[in-house]
Amino acid sequence: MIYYMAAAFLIAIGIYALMLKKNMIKMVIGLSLMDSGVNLLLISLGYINGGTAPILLNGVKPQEVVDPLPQALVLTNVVIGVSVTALALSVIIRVYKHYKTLNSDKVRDMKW
Amino acid sequence: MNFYTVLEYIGMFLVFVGALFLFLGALGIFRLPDVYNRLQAGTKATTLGAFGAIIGIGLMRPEWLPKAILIAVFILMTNPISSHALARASYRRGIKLWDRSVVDRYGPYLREKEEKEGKR
Amino acid sequence: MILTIAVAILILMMMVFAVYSVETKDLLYAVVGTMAVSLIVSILFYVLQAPDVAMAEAAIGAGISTAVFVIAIKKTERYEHD
Amino acid sequence: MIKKSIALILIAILFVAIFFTLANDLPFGDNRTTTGVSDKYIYHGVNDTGASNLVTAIVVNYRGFDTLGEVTVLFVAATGVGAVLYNMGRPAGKKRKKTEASLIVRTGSRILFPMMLLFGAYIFVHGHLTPGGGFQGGAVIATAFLFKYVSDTRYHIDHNKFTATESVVGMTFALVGIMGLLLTGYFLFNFLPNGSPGELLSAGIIPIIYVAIGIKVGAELTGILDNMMEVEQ
Repeated sequence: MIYYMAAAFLIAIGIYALMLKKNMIKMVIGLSLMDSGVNLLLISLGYINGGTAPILLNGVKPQEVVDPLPQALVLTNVVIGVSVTALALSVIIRVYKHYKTLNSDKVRDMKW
Repeated sequence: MNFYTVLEYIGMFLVFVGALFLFLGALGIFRLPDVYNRLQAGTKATTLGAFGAIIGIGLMRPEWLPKAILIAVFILMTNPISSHALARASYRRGIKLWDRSVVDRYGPYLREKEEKEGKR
Repeated sequence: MILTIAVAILILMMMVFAVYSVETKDLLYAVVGTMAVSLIVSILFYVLQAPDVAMAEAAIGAGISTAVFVIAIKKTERYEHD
Repeated sequence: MIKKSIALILIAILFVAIFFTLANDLPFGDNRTTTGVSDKYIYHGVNDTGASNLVTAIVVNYRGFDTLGEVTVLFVAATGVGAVLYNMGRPAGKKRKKTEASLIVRTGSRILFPMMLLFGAYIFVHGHLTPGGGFQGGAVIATAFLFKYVSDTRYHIDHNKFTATESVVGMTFALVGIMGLLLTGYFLFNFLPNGSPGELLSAGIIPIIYVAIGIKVGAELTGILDNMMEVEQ
């Protein structure tokens, strides 16, 4: 239960950073925190009481392992998350080179 | 009392010593005055603490001993390098020593080197 | 029981780090706070019996992601202005 | 100020909604009540695939096509970083920073770099037996290259060799899939014998694909870091 609270808190604070912060790197930090929160939420959904890790070696029975499907999905998400972060940050570097500011309100010419 | 029990007790003792040193390292980070002293506490004490804990667990489970020794050697190699790099970077960044420090050997060397490079 | 208390302390620390990393004006400190959140989340994954994801989060979320952020801050500017 | 308080209220409502919906509908740590697809993976995974790590079995065998797509996404992201930062780089052969790393760090990097590469290789070769696999091992390899970059200011990766490695490894993944299509009729179907679970040479095509994924992820993350580091200030 406490894990749900942690995950919901991380998602909420990520959305807070995305909504209220003007600095673009701060926005990406919020996105990264939200990513961690969603991962934690998915993993804690797959947990069962008294379960063991889903590695069937050394006499671990299939009845007592935790759900491996969310873990596989989250493993994918972690790697995608860092590549998305890197892409966003390189776009920010490019924008900074052009406008000399990180404030998203001052990047005004970004229209058609 | 067979051999493995003795090994287990030795391992428990080592884990206890390691935990004690880790605690002392954490205490040092709170109590010491400046960056360099804190690095000393955070690296020397922590290296010995982690070393003791890992070797102790390796002795408690003898089938994990080779892996434990490998991890310990790795920690013994990486930890001093990282602390050295941190101290050097923070000195070059211009973080001051504690005002009651006794000796500063790196500053005169650095100034001499800069003068030599400036002349060239 | 001890595990629950330890997890509660870890989650409390994680919340403090998350709030700090969103609210501080120095972006480098914010990135270090994010790294701390990532590491604690990785410990929570291990407690939740997901060692694969814990390894991935510790290596990628706390290692490479932090490096990417630090490089981006070095190429731009360090302090957040209002 | 009004904007901030409205946002805070909205976020508090969101937090409460997420938390109580979860706590009501999906109690934490409940025993498995649904007989979904997870049960098939758990009860038949070892017999079907031969891998004792079920996460590996799902990632590489059952959902191998997803993983192919994911590696493609990673490739597109790395290419995107290179494209966005194009013509912002500095000419090769120059130093990146003014101050060089000290002798201790350089010597340490020379000793530790092969060890880190070996550790990454160990992680992805043993992906079907122990925790770990291609993504984690690739991340460790990228960390090793990052360490090399930080310690040696003149170090540059050879882009041609990296691109060649990446292409060969990606083609290996696709070729294993096409061989499965030719031999059995299904893309990425396991056409090798399963062997006995728990041994290094078991689990059919899983070790081949995981080695390919590990090298590819390592090369791509290194490429991202390289592209971002070479940009001038």
